[in-house]
Amino acid sequence: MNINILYFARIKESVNYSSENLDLPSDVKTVTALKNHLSLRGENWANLFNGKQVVRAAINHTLVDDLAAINAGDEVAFFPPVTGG
Amino acid sequence: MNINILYFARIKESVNYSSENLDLPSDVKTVTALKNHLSLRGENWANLFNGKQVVRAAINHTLVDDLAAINAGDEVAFFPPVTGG
Amino acid sequence: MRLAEHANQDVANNASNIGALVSFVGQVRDMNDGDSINTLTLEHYPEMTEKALLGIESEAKNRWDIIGSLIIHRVGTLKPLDQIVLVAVTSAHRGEAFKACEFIMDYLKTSAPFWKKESTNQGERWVDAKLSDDAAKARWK
Amino acid sequence: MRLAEHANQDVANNASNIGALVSFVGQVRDMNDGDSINTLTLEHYPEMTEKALLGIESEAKNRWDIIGSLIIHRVGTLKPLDQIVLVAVTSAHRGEAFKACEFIMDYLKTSAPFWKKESTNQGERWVDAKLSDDAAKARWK
Repeated sequence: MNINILYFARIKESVNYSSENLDLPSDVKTVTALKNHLSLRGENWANLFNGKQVVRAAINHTLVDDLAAINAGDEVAFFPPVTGG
Repeated sequence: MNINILYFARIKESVNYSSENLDLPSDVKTVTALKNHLSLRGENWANLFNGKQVVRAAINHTLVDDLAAINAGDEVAFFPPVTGG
Repeated sequence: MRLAEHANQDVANNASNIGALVSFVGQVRDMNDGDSINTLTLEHYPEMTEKALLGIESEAKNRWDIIGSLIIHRVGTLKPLDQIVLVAVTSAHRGEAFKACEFIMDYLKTSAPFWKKESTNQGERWVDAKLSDDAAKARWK
Repeated sequence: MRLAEHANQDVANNASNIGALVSFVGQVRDMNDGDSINTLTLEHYPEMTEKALLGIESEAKNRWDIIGSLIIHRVGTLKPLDQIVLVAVTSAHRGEAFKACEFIMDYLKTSAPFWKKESTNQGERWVDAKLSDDAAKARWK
């Protein structure tokens, strides 16, 4: 399935991407699986998702946890804890 | 001794005084004693100080309780519970 | 319309260590206890008001790390939609300013010598003090 | 400088059932963690911001009897003394507006997709989320 992924703030800078359109293998069906899939891209990706820093995820503009299911056409976003206000 | 007395709000209206200068008998030395002394003036004064309504007192612009001592030259004020803000 | 005003320090947002400004504005409502309000008249005890407002601001500064505060309280005759009171507090971080602003309001309601009289179609009446205001003040003991 | 703004209802003080207006303004401080701040840049996730602010205001309306609310949050590059955020809440009585305004700020700090980057004389750095903000949010559970 095909999804859009957005990256923000510190995470955008560490992976050097702000957004991408990606075709996922059929076994990548959750946020955790997507993180593992992206970690295969290299050291900076692996470091990002190795659990040592907090990476929040949103699907279609709603915060989700790592067990959340991803569906075709979803907009998935990765970002650090928010610091507005 | 001689003191000034001020009356505010509902109390000012009920005794029909806003302020007065008064010579106190020598045994009137506390707020309670002053209330009893003023109660001798008539029914509206007695009703005011009979304990059925809350009458707050201040001496020289500071809230005090009924045991507070009164000294010559003091400004004593009587008023209902405040309702500003 | 006269003003009773006290500022323990300029509350203007021109100090670069200020991160938070919390303000409260109270205004006259058109209804109270089921009756339509035509006017609201505030009486006060001027010399004591000054001392009371200073004392409340001073206590707020003792309790919280605030930078400045301002209290403006109107007296005289007001009508619905008129502003009665402004309390503004600045601090580095928001928690202090929120607490101090609410504290000042709770003390103002229960300790500062102001009295409200409403004029309604039923005539004039003094506003009674509210138990809920005493309860609000008691939280800060 | 762009604005992320949401108002669930006009917060103007022109409704005669309003007795209280509580507002919060956050502004850029000139020092943070011991370093002098030259600029502060706010990044956000626009589509999610809109949804998050609506959700926070809606939750505040569910919890308290408030009349109107307004949130304005700046994004882009700001400098010390610039205002970052305004939250304003109106209600009939002050307790509701105070609580709702502080609730909205606490949720804004921890749930709305904004990120701050500081430019100091030591270079640029992303601001870390604060445990104290999580604690502030947890009070409302």
